[in-house]
Amino acid sequence: MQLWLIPILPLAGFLINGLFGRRFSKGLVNTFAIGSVVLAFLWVLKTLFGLGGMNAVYTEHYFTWIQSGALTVGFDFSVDRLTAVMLLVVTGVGSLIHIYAIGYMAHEGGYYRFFAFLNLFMFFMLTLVLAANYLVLFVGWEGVGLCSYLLIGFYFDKKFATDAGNKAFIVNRIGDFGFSLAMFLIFRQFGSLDFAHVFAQAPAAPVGLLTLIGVLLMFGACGKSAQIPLYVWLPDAMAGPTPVSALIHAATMVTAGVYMTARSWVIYTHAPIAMDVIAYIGIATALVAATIGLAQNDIKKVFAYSTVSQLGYMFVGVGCGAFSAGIYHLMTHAFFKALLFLGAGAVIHSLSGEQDMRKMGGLRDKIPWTFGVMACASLAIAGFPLTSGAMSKEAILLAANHHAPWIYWVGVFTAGMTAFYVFRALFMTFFGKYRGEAHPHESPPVMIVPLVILALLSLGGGFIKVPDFLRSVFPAVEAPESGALTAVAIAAGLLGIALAYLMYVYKPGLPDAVANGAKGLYTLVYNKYFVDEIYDAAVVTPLVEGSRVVLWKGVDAGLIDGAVNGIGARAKGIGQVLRLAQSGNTRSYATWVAFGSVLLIFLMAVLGGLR
Amino acid sequence: MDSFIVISLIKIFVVFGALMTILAYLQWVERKLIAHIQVRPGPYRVGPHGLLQPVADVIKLITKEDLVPPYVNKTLYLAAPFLAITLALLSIAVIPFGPKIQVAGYQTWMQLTDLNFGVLFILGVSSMGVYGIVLAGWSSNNKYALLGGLRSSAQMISYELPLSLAIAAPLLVSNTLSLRKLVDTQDGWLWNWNLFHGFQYVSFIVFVIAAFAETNRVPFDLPEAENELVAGFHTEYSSMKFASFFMAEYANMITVSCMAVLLFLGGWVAPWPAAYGSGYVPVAIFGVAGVITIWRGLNPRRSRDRFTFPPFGVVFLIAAAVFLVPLLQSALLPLFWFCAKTGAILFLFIWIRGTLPRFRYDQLMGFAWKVLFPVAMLNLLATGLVIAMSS
Amino acid sequence: MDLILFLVFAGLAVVAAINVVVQRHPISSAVSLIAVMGSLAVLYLLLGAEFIAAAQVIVYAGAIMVLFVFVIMLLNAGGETKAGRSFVASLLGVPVLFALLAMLAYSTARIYPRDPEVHFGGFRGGTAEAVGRALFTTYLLPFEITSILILIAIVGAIVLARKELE
Amino acid sequence: MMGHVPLSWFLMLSAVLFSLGVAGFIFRRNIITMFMSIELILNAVNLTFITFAYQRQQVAGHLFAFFVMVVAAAEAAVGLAIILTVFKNRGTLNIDDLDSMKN
Repeated sequence: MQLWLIPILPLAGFLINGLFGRRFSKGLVNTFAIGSVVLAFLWVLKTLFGLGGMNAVYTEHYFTWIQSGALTVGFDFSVDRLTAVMLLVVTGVGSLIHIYAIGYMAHEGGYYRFFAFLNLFMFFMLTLVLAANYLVLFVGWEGVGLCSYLLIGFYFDKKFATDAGNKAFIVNRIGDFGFSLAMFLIFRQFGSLDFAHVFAQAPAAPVGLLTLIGVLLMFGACGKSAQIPLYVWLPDAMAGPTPVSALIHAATMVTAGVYMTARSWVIYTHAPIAMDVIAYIGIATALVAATIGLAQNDIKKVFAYSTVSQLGYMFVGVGCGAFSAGIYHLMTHAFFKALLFLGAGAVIHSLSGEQDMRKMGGLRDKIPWTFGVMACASLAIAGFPLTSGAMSKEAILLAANHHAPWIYWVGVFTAGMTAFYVFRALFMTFFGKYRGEAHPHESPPVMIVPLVILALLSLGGGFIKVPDFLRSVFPAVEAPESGALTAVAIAAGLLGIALAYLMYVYKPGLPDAVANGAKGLYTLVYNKYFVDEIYDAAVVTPLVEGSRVVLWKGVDAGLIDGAVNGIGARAKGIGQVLRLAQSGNTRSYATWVAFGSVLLIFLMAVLGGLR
Repeated sequence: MDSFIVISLIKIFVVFGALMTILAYLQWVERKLIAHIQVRPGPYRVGPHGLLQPVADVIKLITKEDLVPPYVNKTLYLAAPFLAITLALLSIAVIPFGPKIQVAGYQTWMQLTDLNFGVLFILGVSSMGVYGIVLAGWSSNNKYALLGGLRSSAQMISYELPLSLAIAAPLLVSNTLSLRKLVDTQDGWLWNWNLFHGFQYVSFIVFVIAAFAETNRVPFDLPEAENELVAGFHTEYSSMKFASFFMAEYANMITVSCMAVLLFLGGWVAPWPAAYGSGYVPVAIFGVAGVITIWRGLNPRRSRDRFTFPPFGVVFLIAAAVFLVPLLQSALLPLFWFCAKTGAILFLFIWIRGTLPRFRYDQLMGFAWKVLFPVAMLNLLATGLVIAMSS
Repeated sequence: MDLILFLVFAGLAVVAAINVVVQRHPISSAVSLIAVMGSLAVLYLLLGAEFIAAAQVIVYAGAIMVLFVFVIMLLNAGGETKAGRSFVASLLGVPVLFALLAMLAYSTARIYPRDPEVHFGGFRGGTAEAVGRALFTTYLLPFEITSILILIAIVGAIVLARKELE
Repeated sequence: MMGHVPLSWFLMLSAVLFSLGVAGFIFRRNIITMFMSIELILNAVNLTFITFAYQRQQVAGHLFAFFVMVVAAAEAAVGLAIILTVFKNRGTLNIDDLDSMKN
């Protein structure tokens, strides 16, 4: 079926734009960048239709990549229904965001560079999704990390952007360390890294080992999908251009961790403790990130924490055994969160770069289209009935209730907070009086059209019943439908919306009063629980100081330098003697060489070395 | 064994004599041709149509004062022209002019000696050819000569690479290093020639261009660019020593022309098999030429044509008749085709000299390294690929 | 016949090699060295190494030595002045050389108490085909590495030659 | 067997050329001449390779000679470039003047 064509198309776009884009006109850059992604999308559609039901895993082997001892890794791609969902989300949302970026990036420098990186990202993301073994997946995994780094630091002349890029890269490395360890263990236990092979043998493996593998994989997923304790990079990653935030840091790359854990479901179902770890991490992240999101003033930061929180939701789904619900939420989240970011991007674009919500307001009439789509997305994320977000969240919460009721209640609470801060952002941006100085203007159609498409998907995307579609992939979860529980979740969302309306539209003075009233709590939340500072004090500073004092002053300067200097001093001493032989005259050296060879031949010939 | 030596000696004398005559008359042909390109008569005084001009030139050169400047490095100064002419004539030794023939009961090849690595031999000898010029330039102790020598050594090293690469491609096609077998593989029809084999015309073009540079011919005659370097490396030479360089240049021209014919144009093989009447082509040519000449002699435009044209007409007709003698046909027909093809290439040399201006030095080197070398390299690669695929 | 050839060209090689060493001016040495190489090429032919003989002429005499001559002409530095300063070289040089020659001769004599005879045509494995076959099968890796070596040499030569005087 | 050459004569010739090369290297002061002496040494070695190839009736010796040639070519390119640079910087080709390593 030529699966390789799917990732190769964006790669071709990357190569063409990356190598020659500097000389191309913007139109030509667009043609290659967007054309390659749209073609990939179309090819995905054709492939999936060609494959029909996809009840079995369809695999293509291209070449043997690594063969070393017992390790044989082929460069293989495979497609099943899970992959199909991911492929559609990645290429579909990716295409829309690419189109949107034409308008958004129109006035930016490094136009071709941006699209080249974006295409490269698509290549790695598709490789990740299509991979038929852990190592190829890891290639995509690292590749998307690289592209994320490059695109966060896209404005490389700004220090905070490059710092944010470095932070994302380093934090991800910590997670990748766990992933690598998990791969070593998998190879050690199963002798292969192929999904099919590993999952076939996983049920027979010792539970302790599976738990360890699962936790380590989850550690990797924590890095990529911004879960506690490694979520700190994602909010900073908003330093990149907004389409990047939408594509990489909301819709696709950060969901790679969810995809990977869902892909490894066989391991997790046989390691209940690892599953619990996922669920606990997920719900904790959802809650913590949501609380931080309450107090953010940067519109992109709000959505960044919202992303972290929603990713937590997905992990709750996976951790509660409702893998399909997690993927379901992954898809709907891709729609509405991409839309939120793109809408935010449109707002920022219309305000010529302003990101602080305190300097917005009243934009409802000035940019009505943007407001409309943002409202759709907000409704979806807040869980308004019948929107996509409501359906997927409901599926997760039902599974959570089945697994452990307290997770459900925390989830509901979080859902309320989500609704609150999202509508807080909406109200602060679009309602009230305009508080900034820029002159807002509506975005060009090339940006609006993708937004409208995404808005429709946000509202109606829930009717794409992913859990039904994935029934053949994952084990069924027998979470009973419960009208009461659904109602509670929806009520929480509505309550959050109402509260936001009360505080930011009806009585605008109220938030300050609340902040003053609970000053300590507010400061704590506003400063993101001082997590960055804690990491700094707990990890970074000891590491730096330890390196300075112990490794540098002690080991390096004392031990190694001492030894080296000692050897040097001895050599110098010997050299003082030997230098008498060095006349500096080349010909005398030559004579010595000749003398030496005579001696050697003499030894060989006369003393019997020869036959 | 004895007969081998005798036959070889006879062949050496025949080839040497013929070659020297051709060298002398090639000069006449060149002067005439260039004159006609430039719409002037050229040598006309000595003999009919200047036909005795080469003889006069030889006499002049021999009788001139043999000058050895006092400031030269004498040994090398004397050795250089000797080296040049020796190396130029050496490669003729392995060039076959025709197939095996039978003379008075003895069978022999129309070739002085055959080496089964003949192509390598010619490459080696031609790579040594540069020394004559370089040493002449250096030993003259003259800055123009030195510059000419330097230029020529750089130029010849540079162009030797594309030349060798261009030679290698048809060798791959023919799968031999022996010049005889090379011709055998091109037997039959026109399209069996290596020139028409796939895209070998690229090699041919590269070969011809590089050959022009190797022989220091226009447009690559930088070593003797007279308006910059007086006369280049042979500024300080006169008399027979000068003539040696002169002859060496023409001998080299003939060698590379022969190489081009052997490598690309099927050597002594006729363009189509004798069964289809290729054997009568020389008869026709000489016959028609003879008839026309006689007719023009009988109806002269200029009064002297009445005396000069008819003898030539008779000579042509006799030549036509000779080609009809069956006994001689086996030897003469291949020789005719070989000479005709070589003559065509030599004509190309002269034609281009009359047409093109000279390169600038940096253009010359840039062309060798940036155009010719990559083209030759890619061509060789492609040829190798094609042959590897098809075998 | 073989003996005559050997004697002529070995003699030529030795004489030319002596000339390489004793000539004052480098260009005379270079010309003599070319003569050595040419004679050796004939001896290679005698030993059945026709490809190597051709390569010897084309590569050694036709390319490397042209480079030498070229550089000598370019620098035009003139002959060598007489100013021996190396104490060791002048003191040890001649005895060491004779010792070297003696040792080599002694070893050769010891290894070959009964000489095998060399005659032209005694070894026919040195054709271009045989050499090429060995080169592209058994010795492919060294061959490829050689190409890298050449590349490095080209780059090195260009870098060195371009270096401007500070 | 008249007219045939003993194998050891080739080796003797090689030894003579080798020693002459060493002599050139030791006694000459011009860098270029010293360099040419090295080429002479390499040629001598090549002769032994070819001779042994004849003796053992194996083509391997020829390949060694071939590789020696390639290395010599590379060496000549780099070496002559170095000589050019040295001459540009020092204005001399006399090896005895190039003793900055001393002291």
